[in-house]
Amino acid sequence: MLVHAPILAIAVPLLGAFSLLGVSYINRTLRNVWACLIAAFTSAMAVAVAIRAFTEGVVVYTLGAASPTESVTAGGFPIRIVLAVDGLGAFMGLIAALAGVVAFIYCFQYLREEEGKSLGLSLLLLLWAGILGMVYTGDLFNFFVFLEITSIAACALIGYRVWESRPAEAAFKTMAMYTLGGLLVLIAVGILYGEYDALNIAYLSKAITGSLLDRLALGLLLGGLLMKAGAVPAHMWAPDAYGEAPAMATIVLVANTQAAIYAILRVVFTLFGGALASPGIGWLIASLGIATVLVAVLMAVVQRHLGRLIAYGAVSQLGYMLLAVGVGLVARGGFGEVALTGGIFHMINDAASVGLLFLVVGAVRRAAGSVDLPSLGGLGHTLRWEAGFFLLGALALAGIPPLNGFASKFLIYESTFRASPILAALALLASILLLAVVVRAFQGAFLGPRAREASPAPRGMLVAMGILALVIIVFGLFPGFFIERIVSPAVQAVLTGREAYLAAVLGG
Amino acid sequence: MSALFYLLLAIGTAFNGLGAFALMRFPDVYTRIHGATKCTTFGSIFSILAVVAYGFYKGGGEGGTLALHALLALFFLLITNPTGSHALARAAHRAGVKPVGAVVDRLEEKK
Amino acid sequence: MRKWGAWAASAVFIYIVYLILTLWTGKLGLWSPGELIAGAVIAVLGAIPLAEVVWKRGDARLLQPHRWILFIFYLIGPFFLSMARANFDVAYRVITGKIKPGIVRFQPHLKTDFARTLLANSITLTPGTLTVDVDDDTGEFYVHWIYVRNPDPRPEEVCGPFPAWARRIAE
Amino acid sequence: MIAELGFLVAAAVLVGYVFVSMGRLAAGPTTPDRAVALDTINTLVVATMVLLGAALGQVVLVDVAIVYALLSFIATLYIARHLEGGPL
Amino acid sequence: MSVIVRTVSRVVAPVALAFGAYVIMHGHLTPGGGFQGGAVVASVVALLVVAFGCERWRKWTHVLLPLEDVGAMAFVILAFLGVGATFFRNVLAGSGGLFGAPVPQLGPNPGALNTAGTLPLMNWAVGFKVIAGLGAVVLLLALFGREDG
Amino acid sequence: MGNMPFVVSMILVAIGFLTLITRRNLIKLAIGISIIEMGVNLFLVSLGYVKGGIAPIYTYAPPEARAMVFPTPQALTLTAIVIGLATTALMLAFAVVIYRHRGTLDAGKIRELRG
Amino acid sequence: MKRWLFLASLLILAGYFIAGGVWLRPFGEPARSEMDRYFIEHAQTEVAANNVVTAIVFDYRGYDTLGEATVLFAAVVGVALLLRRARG
Amino acid sequence: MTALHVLTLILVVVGAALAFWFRDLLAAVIALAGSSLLLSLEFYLLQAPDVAIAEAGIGAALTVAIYILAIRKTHYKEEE
Repeated sequence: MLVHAPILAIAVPLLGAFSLLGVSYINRTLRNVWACLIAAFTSAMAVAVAIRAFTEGVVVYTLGAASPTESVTAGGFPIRIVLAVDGLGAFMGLIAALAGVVAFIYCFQYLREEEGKSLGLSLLLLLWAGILGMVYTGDLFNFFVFLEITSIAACALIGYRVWESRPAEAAFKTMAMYTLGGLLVLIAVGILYGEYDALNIAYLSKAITGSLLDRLALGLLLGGLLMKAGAVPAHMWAPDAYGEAPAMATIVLVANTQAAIYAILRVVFTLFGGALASPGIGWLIASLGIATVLVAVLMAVVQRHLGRLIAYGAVSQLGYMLLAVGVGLVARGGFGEVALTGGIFHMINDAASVGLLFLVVGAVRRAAGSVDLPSLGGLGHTLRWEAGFFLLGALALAGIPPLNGFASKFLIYESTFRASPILAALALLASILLLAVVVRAFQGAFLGPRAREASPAPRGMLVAMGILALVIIVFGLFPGFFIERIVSPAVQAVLTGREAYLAAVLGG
Repeated sequence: MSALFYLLLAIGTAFNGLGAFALMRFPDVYTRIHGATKCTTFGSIFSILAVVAYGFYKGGGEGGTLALHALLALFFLLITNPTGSHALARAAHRAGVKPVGAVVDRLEEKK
Repeated sequence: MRKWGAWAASAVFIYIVYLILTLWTGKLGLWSPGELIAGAVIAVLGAIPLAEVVWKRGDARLLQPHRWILFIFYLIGPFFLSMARANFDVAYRVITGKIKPGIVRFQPHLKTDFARTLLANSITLTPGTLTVDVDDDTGEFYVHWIYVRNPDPRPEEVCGPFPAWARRIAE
Repeated sequence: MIAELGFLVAAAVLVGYVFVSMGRLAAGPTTPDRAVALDTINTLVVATMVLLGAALGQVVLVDVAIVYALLSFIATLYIARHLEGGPL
Repeated sequence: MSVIVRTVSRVVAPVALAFGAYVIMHGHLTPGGGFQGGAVVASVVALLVVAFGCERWRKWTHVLLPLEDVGAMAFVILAFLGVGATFFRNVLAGSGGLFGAPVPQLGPNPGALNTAGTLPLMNWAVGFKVIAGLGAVVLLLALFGREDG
Repeated sequence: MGNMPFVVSMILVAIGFLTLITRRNLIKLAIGISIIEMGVNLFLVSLGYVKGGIAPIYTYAPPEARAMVFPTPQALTLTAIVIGLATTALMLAFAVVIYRHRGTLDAGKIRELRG
Repeated sequence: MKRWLFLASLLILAGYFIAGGVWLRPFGEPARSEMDRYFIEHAQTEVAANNVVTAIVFDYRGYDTLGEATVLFAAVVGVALLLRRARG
Repeated sequence: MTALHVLTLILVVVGAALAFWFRDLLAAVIALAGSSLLLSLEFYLLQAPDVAIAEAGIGAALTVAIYILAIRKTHYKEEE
């Protein structure tokens, strides 16, 4: 059973998504139970894969071969699709599992039956499976396919609230950007295939020589993935999508964006790690990251829509991660390692804090019927828990010391300062500005006189928010423990794990 | 035997070309449909018949399959082409395209 | 009962098409047993959704074999000849540009769908004429005539013997 | 075999005719004109495909032509249906 | 559409269905397979919609969506068959049973239907899925917004 | 001839990008994405072509054939085509829903979300 | 102004793409072919399928096909969600 | 053979350019269908019959169908 854990973590949610509609025709309670079972099983499998990857090294699973480890044929080249999970992939799997479980707990009471709950659950499972497939795969074309699964499932979820106009518009915009990004990735895959007649990441990584075409492919891959992640020149879709998607989808969308960052890491450090991972690309990514941070924070100042405000906050956090990746690439080892530690640790912190904020926004939308800041106010009188969670998430987002955001952001600032003090100063400034923005949002929405009636969120939604709050607090209190246990293997997999990855997939 | 193929092919390409040029020469939609449908269908019949003859000449399962499948394609062309043209002509008339220089238009009178 | 008949007819039709497609697949016989079984299954299943479309009341007369022989004879003989004539006619019109178009109406007195379809498609493929519309109730044909000789023609003037053939084959 | 070269040449000529039809598709003053051009291109391409199936010596290629002959009809019907107007 | 189009559709629809089924059935021998044949058969749905109007087929949406689920699930379950060795292992190839025969001769050959293991079954699963899915898309788009004009 | 198919596929991609940038109708944007997908599909398939090769199918293959074209790009292209269709269908559904709410398809007029 | 900037960037992008097309190896002469030769040689013995493409689609790269089916499923579910809800 | 390739590829580009150029959405869809059809022919020439059938079935019939259904549900002309 555990041998098959990587594929079961992907195939079981797919099977669940396919069967969910059929089960929902029979009985709704049965469907809920079935969905819970699938979700629990999937996250258990993700955790199992993570444990194996952290303890035994790279987990390899060959699809369709006589045995899972038989990844290469007699000639020494892989022909079948290989799942290869190293520390980084396992870490991303954990983030996806966290996001998925929280989203599931949340959505059972958030979605309404008459709005198409079965379809929404099904799409959520598909999105989840897509993210897991993206981070576990060791095959470039397969990566593209799962990228498209996440694109389509995410866009369908963003357009979930069809009785309004703006979700559909946001979804259309997102769809266009995602599809373009996916097509750029596909062109890059085609170029690499045409040059080396292979699709396996490890085999390609060994074969890549750094020719002109390889540079072209690297540029296309980075362009497509940055489009998918929502970095600055292509960030227009992200606030709309985050702001208009239903809350439980948003947290998985955040995980999806981080999967794009994961892919950038994979491409830069593993696929092109041998030939083309030059500091120039690192500076490019870092400058894009700082631009994303600044633009997003400046845009967040003027927002009057709570969801979009938080969405811009989420985009700025993405910028921090890109900054860390860039700095890590500028100096491989030394302070680069610190930067990567901060960046990768920031991924899970970001998923927790931004996710918590979005869940609160969803609860507010459900309770008050609107998320326009001028029309809100005084919600703290009735929504006590939500107010507390919002404050917690906001402080974590801004990086206030006892919370988890501080630990990772501090690492990023420190390393960035050593690379370029100006960048570090800009990042710090943006962080302070962000703090002001979220505190103003908190004050506008939850404090002050009571503007309208609101009913508190049901218990299931509170439990989901509570899990994330717990993650924020625990990670903030014991950052060293988690960095050592789960972040450090991922960082090592990025920085020095390329040889181990190639050896595990290609044998010898 | 080759002479037969060449003859059929020559007739087929000639009429297909006639259809394409009729498409360019005629003044309005209906006359273009006339030219295009009649000539391309007739030309395609001959072109495909050349292939059918070739298939039967080759013989065996391979040639037989070639001939049969080509005949099937021909059959589809024969029943779908005029129908599609009819649908287009009817649609054009309903969309308000008048026949150029028509001496009589009974369908217009009917409405 | 009629429902079952429609289903059976559709199934047989699908089966025949499938068998034509897979001719010469067997080693000794024309079809291998696998193909026969697979075709049967496909025909039985595929006929379920299509039965109500394929079969209409009064189609049974199309199953008489002499109509098929007539149809093939018609295809090879008069139809093919007038098609050839049609093409030279188009060539003549393309070169000289001599046209006097118009849409005329005539009443061929055909009742069944298949007869009307056969006539319409024949008209479209033969000299100087193109079916534009068919009146569902009265069965009147509206034909675009590339060189109108008579604004109110009899059927024979427009399309020669085709209505008689259509009646013989499909009515 | 010599006949195969003949098929190839005929196919090339037919593709040349597609150019002429494409001119009508580009120029056609009304949308029905363009639809007629598309219909003509469909027929020409089906004929080309059958010819090429014989010329390239692979029987299985002819299936593509059958699919095309079937499905171009549906596209034409949709275009005609849209031009007619009225509810579907 | 006119009576002519409807009559021709009555002839073309079963032929296209048979041809699509042929393409799916012979996916491992001739060009085609589940997707291509499924697309051909889904075009039959499109043909019926355009020729006979979509109101008549409204009840099919309730059939097509579950059918798609069934096709997708069948595909995953066929993939799960190989989980004794690995996921997607072609366990039926060379087993001698259904579709388990070897190729009659290596190199060019006329092809035998009874080969290729799970491939024909997977073709059918994907074919069902594509038929149902694309047919449902066309029907849903055609039916959208019909109540109020 | 040279590598004309590659150049042509890239020209198709460029035409699609041009459509995306200069046109504002939502359905036209979907058409632009379709054009890009066509270009990418052509690129993939032409990558696998081998001079003088026959189609990678053994059924009734000519026995004197020397080589077969590469099958992998064709398999990849099949996947890409179906993904393209799914994308197109979903985008058009979004366009229809947007039109339902806004009464227009002009992206310039419905950019209330710009920001 | 913005439009011209867009067009200029597009021209650069198009030049980039087309240059990529030109730089690529000559059409029809792949440089390396281990994987595809393996597929062509082993499809008949390992999978017992005559059509190598289908053998790849459903056996060697069956997992991709699962993903593709999932994409289609997601699209159909999305369309059903959008169009069904907006109607009611 | 080479001439066929060149002709078909030029036609594909012409069709795509027309699909870009036409303001009338239906005309653009017709041009896209023509381009897709010729692309299918090019796949056929590149010895990829599987892809050609898929492109024929999906590009010629189903894409046109869903585009036209979407156009029916929205405006006919592209707005300036």
